[in-house]
Amino acid sequence: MKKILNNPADYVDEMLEGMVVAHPEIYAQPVRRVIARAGGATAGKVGIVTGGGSGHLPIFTGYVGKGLLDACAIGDVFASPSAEQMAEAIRLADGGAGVLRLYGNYGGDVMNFDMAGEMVEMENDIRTTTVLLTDDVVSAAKEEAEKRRGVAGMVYAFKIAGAAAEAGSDLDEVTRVAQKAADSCRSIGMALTPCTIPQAGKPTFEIDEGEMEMGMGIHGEPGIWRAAIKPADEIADEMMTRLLDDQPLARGDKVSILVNSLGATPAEELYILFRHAKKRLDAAGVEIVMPLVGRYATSMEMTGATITLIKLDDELEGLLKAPAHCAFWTV
Amino acid sequence: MKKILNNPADYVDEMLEGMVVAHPEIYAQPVRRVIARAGGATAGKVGIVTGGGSGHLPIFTGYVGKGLLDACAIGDVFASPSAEQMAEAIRLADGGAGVLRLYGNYGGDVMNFDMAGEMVEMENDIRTTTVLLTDDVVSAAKEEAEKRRGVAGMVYAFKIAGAAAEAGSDLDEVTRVAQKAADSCRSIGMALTPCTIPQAGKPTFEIDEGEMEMGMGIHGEPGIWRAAIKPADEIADEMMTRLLDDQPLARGDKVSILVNSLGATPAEELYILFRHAKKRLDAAGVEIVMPLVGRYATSMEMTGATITLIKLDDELEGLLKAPAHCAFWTV
Amino acid sequence: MIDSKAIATALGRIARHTAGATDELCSADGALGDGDLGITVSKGFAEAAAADLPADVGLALLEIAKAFQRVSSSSYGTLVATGFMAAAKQSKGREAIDPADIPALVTAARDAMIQRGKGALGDKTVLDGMDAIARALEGLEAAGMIDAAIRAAGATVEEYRGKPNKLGRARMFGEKSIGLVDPGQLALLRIVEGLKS
Amino acid sequence: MIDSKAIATALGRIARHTAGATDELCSADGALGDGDLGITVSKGFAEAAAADLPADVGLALLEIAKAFQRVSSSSYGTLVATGFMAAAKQSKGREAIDPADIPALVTAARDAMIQRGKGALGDKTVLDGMDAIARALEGLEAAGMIDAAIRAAGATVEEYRGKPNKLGRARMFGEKSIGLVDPGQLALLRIVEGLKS
Ligand SMILES: Nc1ncnc2c1ncn2[C@@H]1O[C@H](COP(=O)(O)OP(=O)(O)O)[C@@H](O)[C@H]1O
Ligand SMILES: Nc1ncnc2c1ncn2[C@@H]1O[C@H](COP(=O)(O)OP(=O)(O)O)[C@@H](O)[C@H]1O
Ligand SMILES: [Mg+2]
Ligand SMILES: [Mg+2]
Ligand SMILES: [Mg+2]
Ligand SMILES: [Mg+2]
Repeated sequence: MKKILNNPADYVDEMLEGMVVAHPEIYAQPVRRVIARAGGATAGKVGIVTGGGSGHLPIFTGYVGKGLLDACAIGDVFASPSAEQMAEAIRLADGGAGVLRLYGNYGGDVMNFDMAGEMVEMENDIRTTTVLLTDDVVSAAKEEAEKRRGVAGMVYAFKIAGAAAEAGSDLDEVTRVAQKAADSCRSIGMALTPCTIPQAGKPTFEIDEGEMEMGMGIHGEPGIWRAAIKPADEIADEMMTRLLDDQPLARGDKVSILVNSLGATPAEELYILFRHAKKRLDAAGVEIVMPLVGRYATSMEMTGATITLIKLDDELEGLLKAPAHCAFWTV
Repeated sequence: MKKILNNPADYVDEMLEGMVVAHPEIYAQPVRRVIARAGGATAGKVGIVTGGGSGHLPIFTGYVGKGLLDACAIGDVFASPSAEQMAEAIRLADGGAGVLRLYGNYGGDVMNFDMAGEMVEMENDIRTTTVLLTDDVVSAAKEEAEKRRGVAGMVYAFKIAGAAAEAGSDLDEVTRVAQKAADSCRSIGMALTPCTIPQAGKPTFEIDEGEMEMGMGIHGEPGIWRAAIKPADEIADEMMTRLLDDQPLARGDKVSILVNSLGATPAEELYILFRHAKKRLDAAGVEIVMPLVGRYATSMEMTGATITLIKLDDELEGLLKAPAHCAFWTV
Repeated sequence: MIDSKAIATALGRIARHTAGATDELCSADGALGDGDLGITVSKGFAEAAAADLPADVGLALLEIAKAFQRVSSSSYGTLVATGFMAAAKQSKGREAIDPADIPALVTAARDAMIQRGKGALGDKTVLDGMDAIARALEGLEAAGMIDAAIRAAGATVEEYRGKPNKLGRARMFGEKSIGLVDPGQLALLRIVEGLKS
Repeated sequence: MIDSKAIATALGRIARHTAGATDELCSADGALGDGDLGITVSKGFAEAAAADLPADVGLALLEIAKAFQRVSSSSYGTLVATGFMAAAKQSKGREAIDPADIPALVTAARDAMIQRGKGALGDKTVLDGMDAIARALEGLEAAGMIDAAIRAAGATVEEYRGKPNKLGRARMFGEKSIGLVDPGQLALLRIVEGLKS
């Protein structure tokens, strides 16, 4: 296990402690495993909460910040936080205008967030809504798109919903644009090496030295095919083709594209992928707005990359470009 | 080789192409392997150039941007650019107020940059100065500190010199603060896994599954010891002790600290290191200003981390906090 | 009549029995998911067995639900908690319950779990086991209930082995899940076996 | 007299000979540095040998320096370019040079290389080989020069094998460099051997 840690059982808590003391002007941890804005909830503003397993920084906790999220419940590595922690996150995000639960479609997270919603509705009289990210195109067929997993598309949804909330929109309006952002996102991943969950101590999957897996999920969920590593342009081509098949784009359409590293894959290689992805969009007459290239949604030290496309109209574009700030991203 | 690339010989050029088309408002590549500001040199402003091998993004090219660098010559992975490319970078950075050459102390880079300086002085009548980063404390004893390698301390020097130049200081003044920043930086690294230079196709060094190497350089230069991986707090302790031995700090002193990933080590683990490093500084009564935790100077997919401390006075602190913007960092 | 003490005794038995099944359940879940199910189940029942149960059976069942929530937030933990919570609602205010009420409690738990997980019977999950147990207990004498439940849970495991998983993490394995036991159904079998152990 | 054509012929020989030494030099550099020296030297001389040399010996030597710069910016490439550049300055404006001038040209190259690399004699680098050759050629007849240079370069390699590297990447290896040949000194030996091949 090539990791820098103390007791594996303390991995998440020590990581959160370090994050909060490094950026006390952005993050606070009022309750164990719940990260909120340093200044508390903003009165009158719609709150946005997310949650999920640790090991994906900047996702999830990293995106708490101005123009982004208000609070986040965080579980063990790759494991859901508890319903009670989620309920705490909702309470901490509540500025009196209701709270949007915005997170990825994973069974455990959904059950716990539903339970948390019931808890705060009963106990605290907080109105909540839900938008689920289901952007991973290989995780279910188009006909069952609602069963898809949420991956890096979350970044766009956080940004866009966060901007709407910051601008003073009410809960229904924030929920509407969050859903619109979620509906406009499509993602696909590929992996070259696994990562190691500290408490498990062994890699999440095995893969040969010369092999890659197309379509693999961010926790090592099985993909579409596994074979010898292909050249970057072929990889980018297959990923773009699958994304564009799922959400066809027309000449003149506008998108933002996120070329994201799962952790170990360096920025150099993301730019090599981006270069070819852009050629595909250029050839299709599609305009790129505010491309993102970097580590926005990771799986610790996993090697691999994801590509996300979000189709933008003027409303989404404006919200995407609005100012935002957290320790990992400043717009 | 778990890398996403096409022909290994095209790695650097395709990476640069991708970077420039992703961020055309920041970067331009007027000459092959020379990255300059999209808008060209700023008339009347002192230019700052750097250069070195590829494979360290955001170092070097990534830091071209407002409040940072003006141009950068970039070589093959881990190899110096040519003197001619460096001379081009100097020409592109020149706004008529002279150019500072600010880069890491590596033999090949120094020889080529000296040659480049002679070239532009003769051919273009551009006045240049040099400040070398020598922040890696394990790369030579304190008595031979001028022989040390430059590593992540470059980030601070780029930021501080860039702010001085942006503020309108003249070449001597920019050179003075750059030298002051360089003199105030101390860094140390540790590595867990190597990386692979695309054209070599094999890892830069070998290391056992359970082993780490303390003090290793960013190209795999040998360190101080190699042994079983220690707990994060012990690693942080040894790194901090060596840094503080080299540059003792007194109660009331101010520093910035950069906890940097060499690539694969995730943000989670950087925060675990940061958490303990901060305890050391707290115990010593040293105040932390603008801590940086992330991937600021990498070796592609190498696993490991570096810690840099820069001692700040009011002048350096002000320059460090001044606004700056590139694709990888916004202050 | 079953009171809070009897429930505590039963929890102790289940905790011991599922502790012994930890590795088996983890590897079953490892083949189709993230391999944590054995931990979820054994930790959950250990925590529940250690809890101080109030005399009110409804509140006792609520306490069990909370114990599960505290130590595990993986799907199964949340589902088990949901099931106990539903049974708690039905038995609140009583110091003991009649064995004849048990089929109704199992049915209530099953329905709450269906709602919580947005699953369907036939998806090859713990729900199918719950449903089989609920149907098997209908009209039985108290004495035969445990054996009937074990038979029903065991039969479900075998019946679904040859079918594909359609819900949860295992869904992604599609046809590859045919021939493999659903870890949640197997866990349910080990839990009801615990009652007899 | 040595004219630009003779230089081109010599370059061709060196290029062929150093091409054959690529692996040897890379592994010598691999033991003490980054393992690129064989590539630097063979690519550099191949490029120089392919260049169209002007008749002016000074400009021809400048062309060689530029060829090296073009294809390699590793330390050795830059040092070789620096050496040729210094020799170029001394011979500019001449269509041929006298063998008797060669020791002075080698000395000029050595001095420029010392300045460029901020090194010192005795640091166990190519500089020591250059110095030994310069001293060995002093006062020799043209006919004996190549053999003398080979002997001097070879003796330097052996003399320094038992000493530690004090400059460049190899410096970091400190005492561990004792017993290993300096790759730059070895490369110089292969280069002068090329003249005879
Ligand atoms: N949505 C659901 N509804 C009902 N049962 C489910 C659901 N999701 C998972 N299960 C059951 O839970 C078992 C896996 O539990 P667990 O390991 O806790 O899940 P995970 O680790 O994926 O959150 C499955 O074998 C299945 O029987
Ligand atoms: N500063 C220097 N001055 C003189 N010779 C040097 C210097 N640095 C390196 N060398 C010589 O160059 C050789 C290594 O060349 P090369 O492989 O091109 O270096 P690198 O790859 O480290 O840039 C060394 O063996 C040594 O003989
Ligand atoms: Mg599981
Ligand atoms: Mg789980
Ligand atoms: Mg070398
Ligand atoms: Mg080199």
